[in-house]
Amino acid sequence: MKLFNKKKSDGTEMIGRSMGQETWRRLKKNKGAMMGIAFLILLFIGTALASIFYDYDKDIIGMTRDRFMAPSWQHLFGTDNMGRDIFARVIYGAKYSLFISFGSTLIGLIVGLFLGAAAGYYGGLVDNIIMRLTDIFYSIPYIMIAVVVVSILGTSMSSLLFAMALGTFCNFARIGRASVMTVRDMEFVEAGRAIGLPTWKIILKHILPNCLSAIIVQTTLKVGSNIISASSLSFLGVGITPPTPEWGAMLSDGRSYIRSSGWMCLFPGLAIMLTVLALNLLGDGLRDAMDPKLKR
Amino acid sequence: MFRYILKRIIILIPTLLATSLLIFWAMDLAGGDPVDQILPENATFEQKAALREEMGLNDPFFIRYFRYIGGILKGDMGESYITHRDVFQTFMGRLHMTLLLGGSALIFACIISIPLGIYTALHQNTWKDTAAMIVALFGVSMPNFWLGLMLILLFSLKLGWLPSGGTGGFKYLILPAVTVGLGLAALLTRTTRSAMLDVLRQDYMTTAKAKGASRNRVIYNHGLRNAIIPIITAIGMQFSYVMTGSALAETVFGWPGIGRLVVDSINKRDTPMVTGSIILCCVLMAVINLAVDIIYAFCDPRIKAQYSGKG
Amino acid sequence: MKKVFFALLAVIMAATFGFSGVLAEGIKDDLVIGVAQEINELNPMMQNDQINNNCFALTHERLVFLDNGHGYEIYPEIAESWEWTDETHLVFHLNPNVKFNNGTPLTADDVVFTLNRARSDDPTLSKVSGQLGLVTDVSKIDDYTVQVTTSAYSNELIYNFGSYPLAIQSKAAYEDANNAEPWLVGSGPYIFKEWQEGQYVTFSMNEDYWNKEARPSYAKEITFKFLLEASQRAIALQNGEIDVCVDPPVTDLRFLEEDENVVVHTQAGTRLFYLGFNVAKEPFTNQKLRQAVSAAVDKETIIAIVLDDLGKWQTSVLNRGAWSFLDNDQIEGGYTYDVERAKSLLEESGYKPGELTVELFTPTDDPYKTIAPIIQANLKEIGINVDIKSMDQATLKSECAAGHQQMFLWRWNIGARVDETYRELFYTGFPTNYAQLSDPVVDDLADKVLTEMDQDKRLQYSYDYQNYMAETVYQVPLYVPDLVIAYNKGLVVSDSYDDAGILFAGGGNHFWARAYVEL
Amino acid sequence: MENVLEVKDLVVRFDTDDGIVRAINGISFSIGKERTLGLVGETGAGKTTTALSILNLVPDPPGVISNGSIILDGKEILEMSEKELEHMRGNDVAMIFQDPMTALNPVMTVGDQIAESVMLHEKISKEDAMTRAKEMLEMVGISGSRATDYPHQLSGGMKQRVVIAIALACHPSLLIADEPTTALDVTIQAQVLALIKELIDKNQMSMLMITHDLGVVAEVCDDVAVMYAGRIVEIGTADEVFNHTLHPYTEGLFDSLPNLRQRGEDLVPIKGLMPDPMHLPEGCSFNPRCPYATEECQKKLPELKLVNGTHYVACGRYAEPQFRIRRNPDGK
Repeated sequence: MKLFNKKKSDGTEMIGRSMGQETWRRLKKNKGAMMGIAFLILLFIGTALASIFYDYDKDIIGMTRDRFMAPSWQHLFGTDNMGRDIFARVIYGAKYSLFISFGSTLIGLIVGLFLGAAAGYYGGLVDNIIMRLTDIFYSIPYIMIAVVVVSILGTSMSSLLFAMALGTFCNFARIGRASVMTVRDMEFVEAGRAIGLPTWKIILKHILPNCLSAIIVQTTLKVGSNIISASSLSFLGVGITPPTPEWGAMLSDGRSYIRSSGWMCLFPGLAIMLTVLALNLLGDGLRDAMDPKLKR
Repeated sequence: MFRYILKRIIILIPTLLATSLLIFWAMDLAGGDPVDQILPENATFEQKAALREEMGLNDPFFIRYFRYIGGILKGDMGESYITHRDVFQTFMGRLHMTLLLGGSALIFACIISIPLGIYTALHQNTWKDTAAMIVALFGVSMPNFWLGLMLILLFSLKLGWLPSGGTGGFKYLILPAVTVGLGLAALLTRTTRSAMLDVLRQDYMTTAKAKGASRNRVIYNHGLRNAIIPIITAIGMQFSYVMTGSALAETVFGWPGIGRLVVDSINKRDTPMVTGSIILCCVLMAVINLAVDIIYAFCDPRIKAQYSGKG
Repeated sequence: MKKVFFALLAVIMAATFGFSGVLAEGIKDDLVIGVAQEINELNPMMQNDQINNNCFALTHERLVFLDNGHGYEIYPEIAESWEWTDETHLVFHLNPNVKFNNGTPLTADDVVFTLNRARSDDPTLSKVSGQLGLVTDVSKIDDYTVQVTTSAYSNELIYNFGSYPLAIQSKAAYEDANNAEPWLVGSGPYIFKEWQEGQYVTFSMNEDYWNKEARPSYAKEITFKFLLEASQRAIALQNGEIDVCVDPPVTDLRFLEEDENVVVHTQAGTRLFYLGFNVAKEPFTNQKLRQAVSAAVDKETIIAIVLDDLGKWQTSVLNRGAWSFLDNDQIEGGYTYDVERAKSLLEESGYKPGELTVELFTPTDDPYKTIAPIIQANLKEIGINVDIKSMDQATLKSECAAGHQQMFLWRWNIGARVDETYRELFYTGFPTNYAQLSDPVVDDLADKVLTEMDQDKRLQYSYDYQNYMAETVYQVPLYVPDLVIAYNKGLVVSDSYDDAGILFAGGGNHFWARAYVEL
Repeated sequence: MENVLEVKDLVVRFDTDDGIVRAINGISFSIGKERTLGLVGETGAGKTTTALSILNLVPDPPGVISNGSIILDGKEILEMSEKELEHMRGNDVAMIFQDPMTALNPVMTVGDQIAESVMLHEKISKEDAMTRAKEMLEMVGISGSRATDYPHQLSGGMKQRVVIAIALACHPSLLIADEPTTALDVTIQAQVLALIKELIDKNQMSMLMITHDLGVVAEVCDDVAVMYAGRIVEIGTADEVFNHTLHPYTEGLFDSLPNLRQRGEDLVPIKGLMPDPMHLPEGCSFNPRCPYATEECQKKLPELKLVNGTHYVACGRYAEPQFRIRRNPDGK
């Protein structure tokens, strides 16, 4: 319904450069979103620099004698049970968390949209099968699916990506389906069909742009929640394996030392929280900026 | 209404069948021979072969699957490889712990979030609203198992006020419930606020004011009664989150609920336990969703009419 | 909703406050032990897990009492005496006073029934038939005499009769159609009361215990609380919620040591953690390479990081504390940590630094997940890349049994029998021979150690075995963690069989039946 | 003649993120006892804001009533306490809203919604209130048995009748009808309008009828005020405004109506659009669209001036004695 209205009042053209510019103009006014973007940029730069300046074998997974050092100027976040600098590991580890969450969201997005669009476009049996499939993934608590999948495929980056994409795709399938359903029978789609445009072109040219803003917002928020999911899985021992400095795995390691060396848990958790916060701020900002009607 | 419930239950059946097939298949793919789980580590090859035959593990996949489904229809979900106890009974024996944790978390979340959401909506764009929303955003962004660890660090280790885990009286419930509830509260605060803001814009609110209804009456009698509908929807949608959150909080706090049961069983490759628990979780979620829908119908006459109309 | 909630709350609170109380005489009437695992079976012969066995030690009795803690002395329990009448016949003379906890006397019929049931290859009856593989017949001579016939003499068979899976059960209970859980009937000082899954298991005192005079019990109830997280166990102990904390977290030990109400007890352990090779698969068919790995692994650092120095490293494959165990200085040619030597051994093996990448299979949980990266870093030093593959323990066992691994991390705990290491880990074709080893020298020595009746020769064979293993490095033994137990300072502990008290066993088979807390 | 309502120099603005919206820029009018004033203008002229101001219900923030007075039965509304306002609303002044689809609370029965109005202002039991509600429903032509229905069970016309019933439940002395028929089907429009008219007469009430439909005005109103960009540009009796139109904007409104009697005559739409209330033009707000505009019009804001009798107009061109608009060449 919302999409329908938008279509009518704004026309398709607004999803072009002008929409991007307009969104950016509004987004710039949103302090939270700007802070989110700034943090994310900083994090990207930080993790890129860390990859250059730190030696993985020596600084990230190498052991030293300085075990359990409390935070100090020398070790900003302290050191862990193997004497590794937690600051280095947190910054370096950002790329794992970011890669997994972006990667899984992207896979989920593509698969989900494709399935959703197909379900919405063809309707009937196809729709039924695809939607029941997403129902299954909705009805089982997500963590359980992920734990099953990862423990079956073995703990590795790719199985983690796959497991998390499974938890992600249903959201996008629903968005895709809903937006395809609303525009499926509208005149311009009929017209496209009448002049013999292939189906995929219709979907790509006319239908996808209509759910673009919903997708962008959902993607941003999903990347955030996938960071949490990935770290949850690592925490449960089925995610990234040590000694990889993934944040959740670091938390899981630190848990045994929480009483004597609380900082081992504090900083990786803070890193997760702030990154997700930044993504949420950006997501909220984008939603307000792309759909001003929703604001206030 | 009754027919509607019946219809929902009928729809549930193929979903459950598909779920059970998927899980059964997935657990079948998994490495690890069940026999290795059941027998002591130093069992002989002969013993293993005998057990494999005895359990029918040599049969083709679909035979085993249909045998399993047949068992379920007869009320037998099999027994755990590890504890040798009935899966259904084990699940039920732990269900109340998860319901207690999830229920308390939900109550805690509602107590905080609904008043806060209304308050912030009424004071939109003031510093109080902004501050509360920032806090809520922090809440949404926090991994709840980490929150649990931090709460343990503060309340059990530093202050020594509350136990750090296990079960027992009310004080054992506080930290896990807060851990699960806080993230939920943050989410529901955001939902309540936007639902309330949405309702406040509605014409019928002006109608009510124009009638001469007091501010409180307008907000609570007219506003909340409408805003509660999306809030209930959100709560319904968050049950999956509650279960996920519980699974993590149960691990952090050693709380013997079904979340931990499933995670532990997976780690131990306790196939019947995993398969059974996940199917039962599905049923549980379906029952909860149905309950939410029914509550929903009581709050919204339009939906109630739909159910009784179409049946 | 609310009503249900509060009702649930009330039930749970009642359940908590139900147990815990104090006796007037100055003995706490219950004993609560915080353990790291949950029990998983109530029938002794359907399992062989330490956590269960600690419970069966309360409710059941064996033919002989095996003091797991101190040199594996054997004392009478149900059997008053026993002897090998010839090379293949072992005869037990039962104590005629023994009674089951349901009041019926325990006779030769029960022993024959139990042992024959345990020997059964039907996995629904028994899962420990392997323990009696040598036994060909069990027969009753009279009401209080039982004869066990074996296919060959074994030095170690008697120890099996001291294991809890072979605790004597009641034949009558199994024949009683009304008894759904006949395995709960045992002759021990405690009776199973309740197992609340995920929370605790409770045993109450058997008021009519047959041997009450000689071996009295004190605590009215003994509860094992399953507190899986180590730090939670430690806190629970300090809060007085539990009286004993088994395996407190070594990292938090100082908090316990500082607590004046808590005693921290440490003794040498017997559970060996090791780095295993699949010696039937490239590249670890290469002995020099195995030696290089063994010399490259810094065991002391591992002990420092994983155990906070509460453990001992060793080069023998036999568990520390076992009969004939050779300590590091007694083994010739054990590969101690020496990077330079490791590098030259690698060169001798024909592999160049950096060219080799091997997979290390490791369980996902502690301590393996901490050990694995250390080994990875150690081997990196000499130019071997390690790819860590984490998996749950169940999968690890299956994978290793199938021989898919190159290297793996695992542990082995033995009781009194060295055969449990010599045969079960390394004998050709044995299911737990994860090394996939098939070496006639090893097999021959293992057989000799088991059956040689001349004890001096037998000892020498065992030394030879250990020395041979140290040289061939079919396994890199890493360390044996110390047994650490923290308990309420009122807990009465003793370390001899005759005194009232508990017996701590290095491998974790503790005997709690006579422990209590003085107020 | 005694006035029920007197509005003087009312100014309302909205402070939004994007700037200040000047919704009402000093309007004055009054409504006599048992008289109906029609407030006419395009969408966005400030009609609804005027109506909400009378109930002191302009959403605040962002709305601010920055100047003026609204006197109802001799009492200043803008100085009333919250309690007095609540007492006044519904009891002395009631309002019928534009869109019956959204004006009713979807989760309350219509009976409850009418009864609520009664219970708020009279000490009466719930049962009696329900009885009253049923009577009110009967009065607006709906069977009393439908009191237990929810709004979604009623048609649009019936909903508007319910809205009317709510408004009249406490016999207010002034009824504000904000485009009461716009959202309805044409056939229903006439019925509802007839109903309102009948009820007004029966209950001896005054009414402020807000509409953009001159036909409705002609049918119901005694007096007419024409609003443009937050100002009243012409006000007078219905006869004066209809038959002796003075303001070019009013003329524009008439010209854009289809004339059924002279079919075939070209419609003359007013060119251009309503000015953005955030950026009102200098001088007369209508000057960019006015066919009679001069340079003078761009500079000076015309004041509302009495022409004759009760007929006022705000147009600078009438400073020229010979100025006439096409519709009214006599200038009377």
